[in-house]
Amino acid sequence: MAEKKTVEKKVVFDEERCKGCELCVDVCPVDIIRMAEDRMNSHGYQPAEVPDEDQEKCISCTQCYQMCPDVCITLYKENKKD
Amino acid sequence: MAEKKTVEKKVVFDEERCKGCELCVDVCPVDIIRMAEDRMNSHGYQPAEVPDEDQEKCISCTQCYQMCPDVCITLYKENKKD
Amino acid sequence: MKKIASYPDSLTEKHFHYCPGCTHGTVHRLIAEIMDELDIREETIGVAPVGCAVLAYEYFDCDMHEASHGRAPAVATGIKRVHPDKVVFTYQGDGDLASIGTAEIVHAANRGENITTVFINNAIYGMTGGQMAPTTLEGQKTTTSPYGRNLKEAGNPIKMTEMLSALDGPSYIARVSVHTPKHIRKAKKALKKAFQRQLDGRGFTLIEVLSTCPTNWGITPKDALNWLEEYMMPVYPLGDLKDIEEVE
Amino acid sequence: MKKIASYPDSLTEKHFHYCPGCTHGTVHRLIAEIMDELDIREETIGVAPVGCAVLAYEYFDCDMHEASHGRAPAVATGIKRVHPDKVVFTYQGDGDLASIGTAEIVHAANRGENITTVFINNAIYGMTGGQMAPTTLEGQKTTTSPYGRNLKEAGNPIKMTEMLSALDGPSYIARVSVHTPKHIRKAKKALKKAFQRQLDGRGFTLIEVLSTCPTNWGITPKDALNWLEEYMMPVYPLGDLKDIEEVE
Amino acid sequence: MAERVLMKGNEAIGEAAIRAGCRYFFGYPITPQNDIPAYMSRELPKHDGVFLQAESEVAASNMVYGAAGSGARVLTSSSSPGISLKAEGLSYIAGAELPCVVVNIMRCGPGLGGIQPSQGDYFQATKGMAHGDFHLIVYAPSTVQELVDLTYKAFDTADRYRNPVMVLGDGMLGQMMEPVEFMEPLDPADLPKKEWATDGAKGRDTNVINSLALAPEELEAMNKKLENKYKKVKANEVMHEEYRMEDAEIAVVAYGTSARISIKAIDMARERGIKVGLIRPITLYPFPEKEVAATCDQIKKYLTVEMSTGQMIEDVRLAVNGRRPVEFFGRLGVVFEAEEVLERLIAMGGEIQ
Amino acid sequence: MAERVLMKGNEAIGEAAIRAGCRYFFGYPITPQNDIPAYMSRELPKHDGVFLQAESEVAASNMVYGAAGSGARVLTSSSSPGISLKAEGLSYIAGAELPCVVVNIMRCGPGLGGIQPSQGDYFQATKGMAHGDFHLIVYAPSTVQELVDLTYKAFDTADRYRNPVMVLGDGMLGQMMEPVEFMEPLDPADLPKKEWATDGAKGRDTNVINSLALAPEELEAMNKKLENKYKKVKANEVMHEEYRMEDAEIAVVAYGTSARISIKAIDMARERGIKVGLIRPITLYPFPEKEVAATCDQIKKYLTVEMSTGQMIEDVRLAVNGRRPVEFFGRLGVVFEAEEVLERLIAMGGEIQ
Amino acid sequence: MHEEIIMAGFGGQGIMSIGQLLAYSGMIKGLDVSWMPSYGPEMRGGTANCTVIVSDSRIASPLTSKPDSVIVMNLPSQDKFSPKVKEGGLVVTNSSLIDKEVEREDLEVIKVPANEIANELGNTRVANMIMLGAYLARKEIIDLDTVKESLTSVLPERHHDLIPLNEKALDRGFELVNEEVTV
Amino acid sequence: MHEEIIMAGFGGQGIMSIGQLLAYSGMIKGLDVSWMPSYGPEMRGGTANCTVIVSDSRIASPLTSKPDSVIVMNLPSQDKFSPKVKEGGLVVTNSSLIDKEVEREDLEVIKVPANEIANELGNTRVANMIMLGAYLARKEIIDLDTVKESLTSVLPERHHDLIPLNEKALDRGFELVNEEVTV
Ligand SMILES: Cc1ncc(C[n+]2csc(CCOP(=O)(O)OP(=O)(O)O)c2C)c(N)n1
Ligand SMILES: Cc1ncc(C[n+]2csc(CCOP(=O)(O)OP(=O)(O)O)c2C)c(N)n1
Ligand code: SF4
Ligand code: SF4
Ligand code: SF4
Ligand code: SF4
Ligand code: SF4
Ligand code: SF4
Ligand SMILES: [Mg+2]
Ligand SMILES: [Mg+2]
Repeated sequence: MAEKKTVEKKVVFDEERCKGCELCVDVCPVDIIRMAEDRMNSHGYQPAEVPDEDQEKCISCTQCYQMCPDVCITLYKENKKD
Repeated sequence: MAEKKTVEKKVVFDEERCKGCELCVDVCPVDIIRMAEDRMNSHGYQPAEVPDEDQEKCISCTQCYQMCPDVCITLYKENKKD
Repeated sequence: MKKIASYPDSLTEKHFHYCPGCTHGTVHRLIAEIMDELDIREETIGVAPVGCAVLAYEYFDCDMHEASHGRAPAVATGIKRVHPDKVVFTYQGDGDLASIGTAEIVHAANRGENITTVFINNAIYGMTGGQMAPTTLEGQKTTTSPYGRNLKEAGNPIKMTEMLSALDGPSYIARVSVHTPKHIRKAKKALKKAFQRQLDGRGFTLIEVLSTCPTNWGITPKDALNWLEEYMMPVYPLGDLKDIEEVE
Repeated sequence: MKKIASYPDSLTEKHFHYCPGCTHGTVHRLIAEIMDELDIREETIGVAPVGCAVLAYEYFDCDMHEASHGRAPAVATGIKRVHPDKVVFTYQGDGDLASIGTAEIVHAANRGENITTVFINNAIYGMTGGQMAPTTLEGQKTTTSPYGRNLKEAGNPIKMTEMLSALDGPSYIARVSVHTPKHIRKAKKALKKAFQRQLDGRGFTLIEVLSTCPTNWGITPKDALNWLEEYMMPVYPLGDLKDIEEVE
Repeated sequence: MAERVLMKGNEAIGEAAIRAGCRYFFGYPITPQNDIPAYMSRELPKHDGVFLQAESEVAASNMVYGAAGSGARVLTSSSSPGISLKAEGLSYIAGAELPCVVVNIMRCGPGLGGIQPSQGDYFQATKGMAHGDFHLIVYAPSTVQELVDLTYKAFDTADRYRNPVMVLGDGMLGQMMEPVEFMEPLDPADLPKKEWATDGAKGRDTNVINSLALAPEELEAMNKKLENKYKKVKANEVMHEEYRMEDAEIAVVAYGTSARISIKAIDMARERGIKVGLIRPITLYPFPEKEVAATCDQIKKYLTVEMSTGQMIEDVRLAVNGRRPVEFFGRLGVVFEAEEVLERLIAMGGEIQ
Repeated sequence: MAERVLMKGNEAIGEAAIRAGCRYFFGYPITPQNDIPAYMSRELPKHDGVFLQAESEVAASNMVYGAAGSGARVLTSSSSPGISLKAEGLSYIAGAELPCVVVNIMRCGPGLGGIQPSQGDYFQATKGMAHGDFHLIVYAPSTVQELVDLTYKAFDTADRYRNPVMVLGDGMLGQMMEPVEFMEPLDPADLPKKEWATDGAKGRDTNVINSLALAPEELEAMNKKLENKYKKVKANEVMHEEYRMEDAEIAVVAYGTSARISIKAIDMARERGIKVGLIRPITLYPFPEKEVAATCDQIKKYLTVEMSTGQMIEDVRLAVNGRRPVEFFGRLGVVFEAEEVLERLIAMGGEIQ
Repeated sequence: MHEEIIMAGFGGQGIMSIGQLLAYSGMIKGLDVSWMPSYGPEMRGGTANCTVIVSDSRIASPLTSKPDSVIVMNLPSQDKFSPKVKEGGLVVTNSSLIDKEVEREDLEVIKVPANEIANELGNTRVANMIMLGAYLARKEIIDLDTVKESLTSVLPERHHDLIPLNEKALDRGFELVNEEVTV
Repeated sequence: MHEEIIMAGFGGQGIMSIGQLLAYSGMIKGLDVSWMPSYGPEMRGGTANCTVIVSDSRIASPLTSKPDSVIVMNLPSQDKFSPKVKEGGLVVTNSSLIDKEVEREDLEVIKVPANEIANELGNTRVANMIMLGAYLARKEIIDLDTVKESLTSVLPERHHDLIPLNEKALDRGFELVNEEVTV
């Protein structure tokens, strides 16, 4: 699958899967996850998101991924760093 | 019930109940129980017995009573002794 | 002459249908004596299993309720909930209790159902002609383990009583044997304690009795007692497995 | 950019039907990741329960066999005996495993059936709308314990996992939780060990997972995680309950 | 008369049972009857009764067996798969001649199936519930009021015949709300004592609850006794209702939910001039055989309507005994609409002309 | 042809199953079929097969469910109360459309009843086994040879229709010895692979074994599929046998053990000049409805003979559909003697004249 | 009088309650009534609907394939049920959440901005009562007072403090239609 | 030829075995045969019996209410089955254990002191074969050699060392009757 994203996002949500349970929000150590207030998915849930401006702040701890019961989150990391 | 017996028996078998399993025989410490060889009950079993001459030897240990799975044995003890 | 041991009142006059030397009879007598001694014959409802003791209702001179195979604890629960002030006991074989009736005994025990279960472990299905029971020993030949019980296929002899002891509901659980007069006396003590616990409203009690089945073991009654001692007792050690002395 | 965490291959694309915040989904992911990592997706047959996870067969991308309520261990036994070289797991709720399916899990465990059971303990019947489970806590209100679970009537929350650990058949039994990322990682480790044990032919393994049911507990997903930690964990302490390291 | 209350079918069953003096409920959750255990768990404690959630349906039916054997009025309820698990226990209860009431709020099978309303358990309820020659007495209510009345009656019938009685509803009846009136509650203390019950042999001969008969003659005697009982039940307990049958040429035969929908269809057909009426069996066992047979001179064609692939139709055909054609309309998994039945009636009406 | 061996009915079933390629047996002991598990536990290991004594009949039927779902030819056997416990599992197996063979060596119920031979589970086997609209295909052998032939055939039928097949015998058939010939054994490796089985999704799409359909339309579709299957079964699988029917005026309808005894009675009646023959259904489901109906022009009266209070008679009456009287003779708990049937035939013969 | 109504919306929008309220009110008016929920596997989230029938004669089937009226509180419900309404029947639709038009010419459509009004009243959860009020204004099968009286019997006790608010909501819905009609 | 025999005695007297032996022998002679045990609750002790039918045509019922012959090895069996024998039929009775006369005039009775002879042969357990031998001598439905040949197939392997003894027992029973008849 093509891994290319328009903005170099580190935290990508499958918004259609998201049920807005907010469990990812609480668990992020750098507090960058929030619930989208401006949209709903087709099931009527407001999805979680990391705003573009905060993507950089992600420390790749994977806590959100671990916590998400609906497996909505894909995480990326810069290649160079390691 | 009338407790009177013709011979003062200490060990009385309900021969019709007896199934000839011989468990009482083995357990008697004074070895007075034997299988009757001369008769069968109506179920075809040779019952256990204590011959009249051995009745006296019974030490009232109740082992045979405890052991008999078919509850065939009634035990008596002389009143005076205790 | 004074009568020092005789047929208990709480047994009917019916002759047991058990095979010669079968210890089902022994345990029947003990229970009847306990009913006599505690004077509870008229307060007691016994639940008969499906197993060799299926006709137990012909022998115990108290009210008796037959159960379907394995479900005696459920039947007893139904009775006890309607008559909490009566004494209710189940009498079950190892096929009945440890195989088909596993769920019912586990949950009656866990609920702390105030009943007493007498569990006759003879390591075989007596009534149906000698099939493997969950309690059958390793290597023991039965009609459905013709090459001897194979642990890989059939698992270990199940330790039902140990397992039930891991639950919170039971107040007294013990394993006893009836292969010698001494053990029989001990067995009676344990059984009586279990009934007394019930009278005291202390919840579930279970006594496992190691028993013989000379017929399906294919040996004499006497050899059966020895076999029990030699082979069963090491696998099923005797003693109190759980005993919650005081309440609250 | 390197992908460091993403949707596992062994899950289908179907969206879970679970309620928001329900940890059934978490455990699904862990199992799928383990199938990926052990490369056993094509060797695995999963057995779905009757319970909220009844549709598990829509999510796991391996062969799936639905069971009747509580009987997953029996169904899994049937499958495993036919395909001893395949990986077989059951996924069961607490009503399924600890209530109606008691006999089946006890005997699969005792036989040392070479399968892996994932036991989701959420202290309630989720699918049927929140009835009391055998694992429901003291005082917990459910639709069938409207005044709170009363231990006198319903018994103690059953310690199924402790009880099964008393048997000889199981090789590995552990209790884990999924209420924090750290616990989730530990849970995965335990689950993976269980699957690995099966691959090594080491017999029965069971992992109990303390789980949430925000819907029927009537609280938010986040509160549910706290409730699990605060109330469930003291009653159901985490850890390895049985771990037979080496064989023979 | 009592006031009318608006109540869910399932809850109404619970209330009716309590009013009939039932103080014991043993059951296991299953959709779509969960309101019954929920209601009982809430209400029974208020009446010093016992609600116990059993570990399974197998256990529940054996708890009922024990409670019934020791003299109580006792209820259990379930839905299709759960009823299948009660089968062995029910055979024991019938064999031991014990009274109890069993509710089946049917859902669609087989297997796990779905939770949609269905009438697919007719055969099971009326004929093959379990091994051996026994029958449940089966009531088939079609309104919430009838759920109440028949549940109440079921306890009495069960006691009189010492036989399990089934109240056979479906998910629709169980879930819907309708106004109902309740009867005065019975005090269980006023019920006649059951002399045969195992409640402790104080000052009397011992009682035994049992279905075992090892000697062939005893076994036959036990079965003869049951057979005679069922003859009496057949003679005395049949219940049915007729609707617009006076001048009908077509008779719909339907029970429960199907009957309700059929009534709507019949009214629509009547508007179109089709002379159609309804025979609604209220007891499914005993089936109103004579009552159906009695209409054969008048009726030209029968239509059996069921939410199944056709089960009661066999009893209808046995009653009609070849004298008239008996057709079938049914759907499964979905509840059919009156219009579908109407269509069929129009076709049949046409054929008759 | 193979040599004849003298064999108990129960053991012959076991041998026939093994020859049909069955390598898996899951069951629980119960009289009078215990020789089947005993035989399988002795013989299956010799064929690398698996004998497993389940913890209960409930577990056994679910083990069968799993083994069948994962592609095996699998057998379970029991007797009446044990069959009742398999009910839910069988509904799942039928709902998921899986093949398996179930033997019921009937004993007399209800409840614990007794271990005497009986035919009291006819309704259960053919109609109401469990919840939902499904059927077992039911074979009713009447000799040990037929036990062998039909058990063997059952595996094939089960596979072809993906439906559980029941072999319905009774304690007498199971316990008796007769000479039998066996067919050549099948090698399970030669059987066609079951593409739908859950045996690991290696290089293919995943398989799911399931009977759940939550959406009403799916549920109806699942049931329609089953209904169509049963129509095919009815069209193609009916088996029956006739004996001395050429000029018969009275027809006995009986299956299994009852049919054997009836043959003796018929021979005796023929000696007395009574023109009587036998219609013996070999499949009970599908019932030989057309075949019975076809005799209506010739036959003046039917006598259904069963070891029950009258169960198959309903199917006979449905087939005859009122054209002729259908009488009943039956006993329960005891096996009747040919003379008793003869007496009845003499009476019927008299009435016809 | 014989009125068949389907009410539908998201789970949580209080659809079941207004159905029961209407049925109860009918009952105390001496009418025959029935309330039939659709229950399905989607006990978790998804849409909910119920059928209410109010009639002055015995109700046969509690189901209807051609309702006289529908009350729809979200788009999927409007899409699903408005095609089923009897010719010339009524649709009461929640215009706060639905901006799509009903695609039938023959129906009477009442648009109720229920969520907005409810928010005005201070509690979104009474949107359902506003819808019911509007419906009752148009279909005078039961008087508003009876419906209000019924609130005590239908609402669970823990919500009885909200009765005044619910009454207000009923009024607002009722007035809305009457205004529309009179203005 | 159509012969219906009931064999009865105590459990353990080998009744089932001689029944099977006879049936097996019939089978290898090409006849139709059936063997039907009575099984009952008295699996433990008590009496055992079986019905054997040997016929040159298809056997309908494997049961009989009027046997042609009975072989009875103890008193309860003689009491139970001799009244059922067909008029003019045969009773082979074990005179070692039964000293009561058969109470019917119309029957042929062969008294066989089976236990005594068996003891002579050194093993009481072959009393059954002596009874069967006697029966075969009187009813020549199957030749003795065939029956002897069948022993290997019918006896369980662990008893094959006893085949010579069993053959001798069959002979002794057979001779006993032939002597009686000829002498
Ligand atoms: C449902 C059901 N399954 C099986 C049986 C057959 N059955 C009767 S007793 C029994 C087991 C007996 O063994 P156990 O419980 O150990 O008692 P024992 O005879 O050894 O005392 C079985 C399997 C039955 N009657 N009912
Ligand atoms: C025989 C039978 N009984 C009852 C049910 C109804 N039922 C479905 S799931 C379930 C229990 C669900 O609880 P649990 O196993 O704890 O799973 P959860 O939904 O909590 O994950 C019950 C009782 C059924 N389908 N079949
Ligand atoms: S990976 Fe860690 S830091 Fe990054 S968004 Fe997730 S929780 Fe926050
Ligand atoms: S945890 Fe998952 S489902 Fe929940 S809000 Fe976050 S992304 Fe959405
Ligand atoms: S009481 Fe003791 S001494 Fe007396 S007979 Fe019995 S065993 Fe022997
Ligand atoms: S123990 Fe009892 S049954 Fe056995 S031989 Fe002695 S008296 Fe008889
Ligand atoms: S078969 Fe075994 S358990 Fe049963 S009565 Fe005989 S010896 Fe006792
Ligand atoms: S009901 Fe409970 S267990 Fe089921 S999906 Fe919802 S939250 Fe999860
Ligand atoms: Mg046993
Ligand atoms: Mg749960």
